[in-house]
Amino acid sequence: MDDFYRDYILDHYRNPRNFGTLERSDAQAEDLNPLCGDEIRMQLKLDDGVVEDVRFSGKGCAISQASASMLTEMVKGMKLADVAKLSKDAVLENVGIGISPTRMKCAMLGLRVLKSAAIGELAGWPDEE
Amino acid sequence: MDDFYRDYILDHYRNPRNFGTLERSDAQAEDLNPLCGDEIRMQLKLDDGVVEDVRFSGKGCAISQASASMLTEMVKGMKLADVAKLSKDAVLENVGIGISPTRMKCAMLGLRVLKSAAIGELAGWPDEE
Amino acid sequence: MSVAATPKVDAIVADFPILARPTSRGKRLVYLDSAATSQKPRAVIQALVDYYEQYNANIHRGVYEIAARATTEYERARVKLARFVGAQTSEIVWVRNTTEAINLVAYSWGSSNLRAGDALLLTELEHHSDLVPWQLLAQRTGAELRFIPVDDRGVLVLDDLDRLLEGCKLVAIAHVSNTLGTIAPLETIIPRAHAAGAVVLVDGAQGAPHLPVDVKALDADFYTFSGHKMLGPTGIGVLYGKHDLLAAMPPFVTGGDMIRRVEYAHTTFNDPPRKFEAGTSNIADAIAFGVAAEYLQAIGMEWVREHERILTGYALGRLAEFEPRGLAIYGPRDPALVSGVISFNFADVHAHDLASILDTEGVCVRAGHHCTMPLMDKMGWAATARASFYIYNSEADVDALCSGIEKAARVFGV
Amino acid sequence: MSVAATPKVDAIVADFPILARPTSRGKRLVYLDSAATSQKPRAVIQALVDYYEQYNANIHRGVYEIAARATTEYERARVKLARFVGAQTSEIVWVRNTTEAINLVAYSWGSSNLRAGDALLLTELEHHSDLVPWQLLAQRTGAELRFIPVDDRGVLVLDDLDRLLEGCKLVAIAHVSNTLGTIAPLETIIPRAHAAGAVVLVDGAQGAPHLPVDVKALDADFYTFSGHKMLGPTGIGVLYGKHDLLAAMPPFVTGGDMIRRVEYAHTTFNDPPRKFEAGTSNIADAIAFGVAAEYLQAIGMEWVREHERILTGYALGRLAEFEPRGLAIYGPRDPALVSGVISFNFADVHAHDLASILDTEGVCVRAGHHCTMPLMDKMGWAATARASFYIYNSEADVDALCSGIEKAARVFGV
Ligand SMILES: Cc1ncc(COP(=O)(O)O)c(C=O)c1O
Ligand SMILES: Cc1ncc(COP(=O)(O)O)c(C=O)c1O
Repeated sequence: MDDFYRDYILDHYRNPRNFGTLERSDAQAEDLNPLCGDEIRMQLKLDDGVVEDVRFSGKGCAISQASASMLTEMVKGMKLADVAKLSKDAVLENVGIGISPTRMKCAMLGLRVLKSAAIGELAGWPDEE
Repeated sequence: MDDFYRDYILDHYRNPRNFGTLERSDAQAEDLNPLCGDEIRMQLKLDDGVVEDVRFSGKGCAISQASASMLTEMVKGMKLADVAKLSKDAVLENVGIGISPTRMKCAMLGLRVLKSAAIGELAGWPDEE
Repeated sequence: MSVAATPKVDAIVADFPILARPTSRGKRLVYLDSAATSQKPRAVIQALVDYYEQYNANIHRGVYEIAARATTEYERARVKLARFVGAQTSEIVWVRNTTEAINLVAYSWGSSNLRAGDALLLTELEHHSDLVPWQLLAQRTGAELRFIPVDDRGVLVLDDLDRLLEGCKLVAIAHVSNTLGTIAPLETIIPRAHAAGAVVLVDGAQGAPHLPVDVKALDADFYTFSGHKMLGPTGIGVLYGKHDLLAAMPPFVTGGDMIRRVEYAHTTFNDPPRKFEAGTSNIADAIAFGVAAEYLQAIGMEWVREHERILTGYALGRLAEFEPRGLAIYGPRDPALVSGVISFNFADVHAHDLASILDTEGVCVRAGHHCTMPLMDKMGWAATARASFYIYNSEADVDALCSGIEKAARVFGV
Repeated sequence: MSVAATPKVDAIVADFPILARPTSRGKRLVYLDSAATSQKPRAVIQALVDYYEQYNANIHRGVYEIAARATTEYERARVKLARFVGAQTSEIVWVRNTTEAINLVAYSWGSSNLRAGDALLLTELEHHSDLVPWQLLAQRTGAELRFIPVDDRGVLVLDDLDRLLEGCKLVAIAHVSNTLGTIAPLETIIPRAHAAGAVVLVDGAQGAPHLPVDVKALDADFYTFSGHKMLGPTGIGVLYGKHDLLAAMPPFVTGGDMIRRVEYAHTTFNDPPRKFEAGTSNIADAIAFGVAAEYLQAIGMEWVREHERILTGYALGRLAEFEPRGLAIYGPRDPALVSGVISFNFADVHAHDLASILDTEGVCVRAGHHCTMPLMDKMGWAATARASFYIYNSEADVDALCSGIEKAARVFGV
């Protein structure tokens, strides 16, 4: 696990890319990890079904924040339909090795939120309760 | 435990003494052993604080019925105040040896009901709810 | 050679340490009270020891190694139980026992779905645990309690079922009666209950341990069972509920670990099954219950059922030999209709006295009302003796029971 | 030589099999998460094995030998727990855990004693388990929830207590905060609550394991605690309630074994504590919990408290060395005010990351909100790391924690 905290991870943690909020977004979602309280919000700006811009915000551990940050870099320019299909492995390849099972939820929080934004936008959100 | 089922116990079980009901009684009580469903009712006829007559009714195992039966024989002619003070050991001496802990509640059911009748009469029953 | 006498039973017996221990009188332990609680194989006991000696830690929120292992094993046990009854994992809620599972449904589903004038339909066979919670729910809501009657053999009489189902919101029914062993015709009752708009809770306390159960094939809405009756430890049981029902129900016991977000004034809850599991779970026993379910699946529930059917048939035959001397057998006489339970009385020997004398021979049977007082009253039985069988019982155990009854006959001069 | 370093700790450690097992990385297990759940001594584990291998049977209704032994041991465990907190035996109700105990009171006492307009008083420190059940009770009844505030060190501010108690029917308060370790001034609060006509429930989940507790001296009306946090198994806990309160309360979970007489339409209930124990109890774990209580009493709860006080003092001193590098300690700095719990954060290393790095060194701490989300929000902490101590911890464990923090400093370049 200590292998995990490489320089580039700590760099993403301390200098998260695409961090902040968009005033207007085309798709967005947020979620929290109820076990630890980590929160992430993802906003997408779309152009003809392609991710033109993306922002994330939230707070949490190095793992959740760095994976979210790296994820935002990865999805810029991607088709929304492909974002909706992103796999766990794609994220894991990106962040590198050494995530222990207990921390997997942290690493996947950004992905979960991002996919939920993408899938929601593709499906059309149901009426809010 | 098999030692317990002596002839005189079985005789009391099959031919319980003072079994039945009094049309008018001066003190009475009933209870059940919620674990097995055994039930016993005791009625006392008093004369100047002395047990003149006694009847029990109910159903149950040889232990509960025989001990109740033997108890009724024991208390005839006793002062009510002494009935209220009867001890577990008095009953055990009466019924003989060999009662296992699991069956103690059976052996004591009659005593419990009888004492509750005596104590209630001595104290004056509180208003029924 | 009958199934009951196959070498398989000997191998099974060898897995149960308690069965190798003689009683204080030096008798072989002949355990015929598995309907009350079953004995435990070594693997289940070892699972507890392993947990406490190797990876005891609180689950879900722990980052460190033993907490991760505890979480994994605990959730893996849930998967095993889901497989055992053919459910999805998220449909398996850990509870203490069947009783708590039924109460959970009565409080949570009941309070949010039942109104004055609605009806609840039970059967006259129900265990107190599948009766009292509904009585209180009926009192709280003003709903009406109805009962599917039984005949004098304890078989459910379905003639009036459609009338009984009118206006009925929930049917609660024992899969197998713990007093008489009768198996309920769920395949008839459940579709008709659904057609009438009722949800069906099956009290599987005696079903899951003894019969192959597939909750999806049964189409039960809720199915409840206890670990301790199926080789698992005390203190753990399962509520199965269809996902959509569980998702719509309010929580029952609330507190740590079942929440999503808590503020001083307001709480949002987690998804099922976690929504219903408040506070520190019975982690060790859940894991050991998973091992018990695996053990049963390795033996095969078809084999369990067949073994008990044959053994019950043998016992019914042997007990019948005492009928001329006043032994009365209750419940159906056909082993195809009953799981491995036989209730009986012997002449004027009260069931408690019979059980005490059998105890002197190492034979453990239950005596009393078996938590079915209303049924006993209806039938006019003050108490019955009950012998119940499981995978570790053999014809030799039935023979020991019969020798014990002979002894009672001698002692009581029957 | 400090208490924390006495040979007694070595002897205690030798009683805990898990502490002799190295982690997968070959490190010594440094268990600093006893506030989540404690480790178990051999005697407790052995009590489980003995029960399952020697006398596993259902209780209360069994006539045969092993059922009698099970009943005796189970009820004897109740006596041990009663002694442990200074209660009468009939005032000890077995439950699964603290959470269930609090829910029992919220449902049973709450629903029959609380009306719209009444108030419930908690503190801002409460664990979710002593908050969410009261939120829902307040919603059901229309009662108002109030909170005793805490200052920025997590110490209760009692300035407004009398006003907060006006119209208050129940006060629920943690004996010890699981997040900050602060010990509540019960000797001040309980008499004033009683004077105002409120009953007091003390959430003793972190009290009973760590402090000498006498419920009569405290004059608590209810006191709740969990076996797993005090050397006992998971799945068993205790609700202490004053006899008259318990006797007047309606049952909560209902079913087998808590009844006096059942008819199809109506039930009369048994007396407390049995009235509140429905279905097959967690027999094995209750018995093992009794052994845990005995183990603690043999050590002496005064010693336990003193040991933890000294160790906490030592840990506060060692952690203070990191303050120049950004370590923040929450909660009071005075070991006389806290039980063995320290919450902290280190520079910009998130608590989860810190816990992960400590794990690589065999050091187990908890990280997160510790089931006190509202407190965390109020204090503005996203998460904290928490080290908590028990009888088997020593100064060497604190040193291991500090080496682990050094490692985190290296990894994160702090
Ligand atoms: C103060 C406090 N109250 C309540 C609880 C809940 O205890 P349990 O999870 O055993 O129900 C805990 C345990 O985390 C606690 O620390
Ligand atoms: C048919 C039936 N239902 C419910 C129960 C209650 O099970 P438990 O005591 O495990 O809650 C039992 C067990 O005695 C039973 O046999």
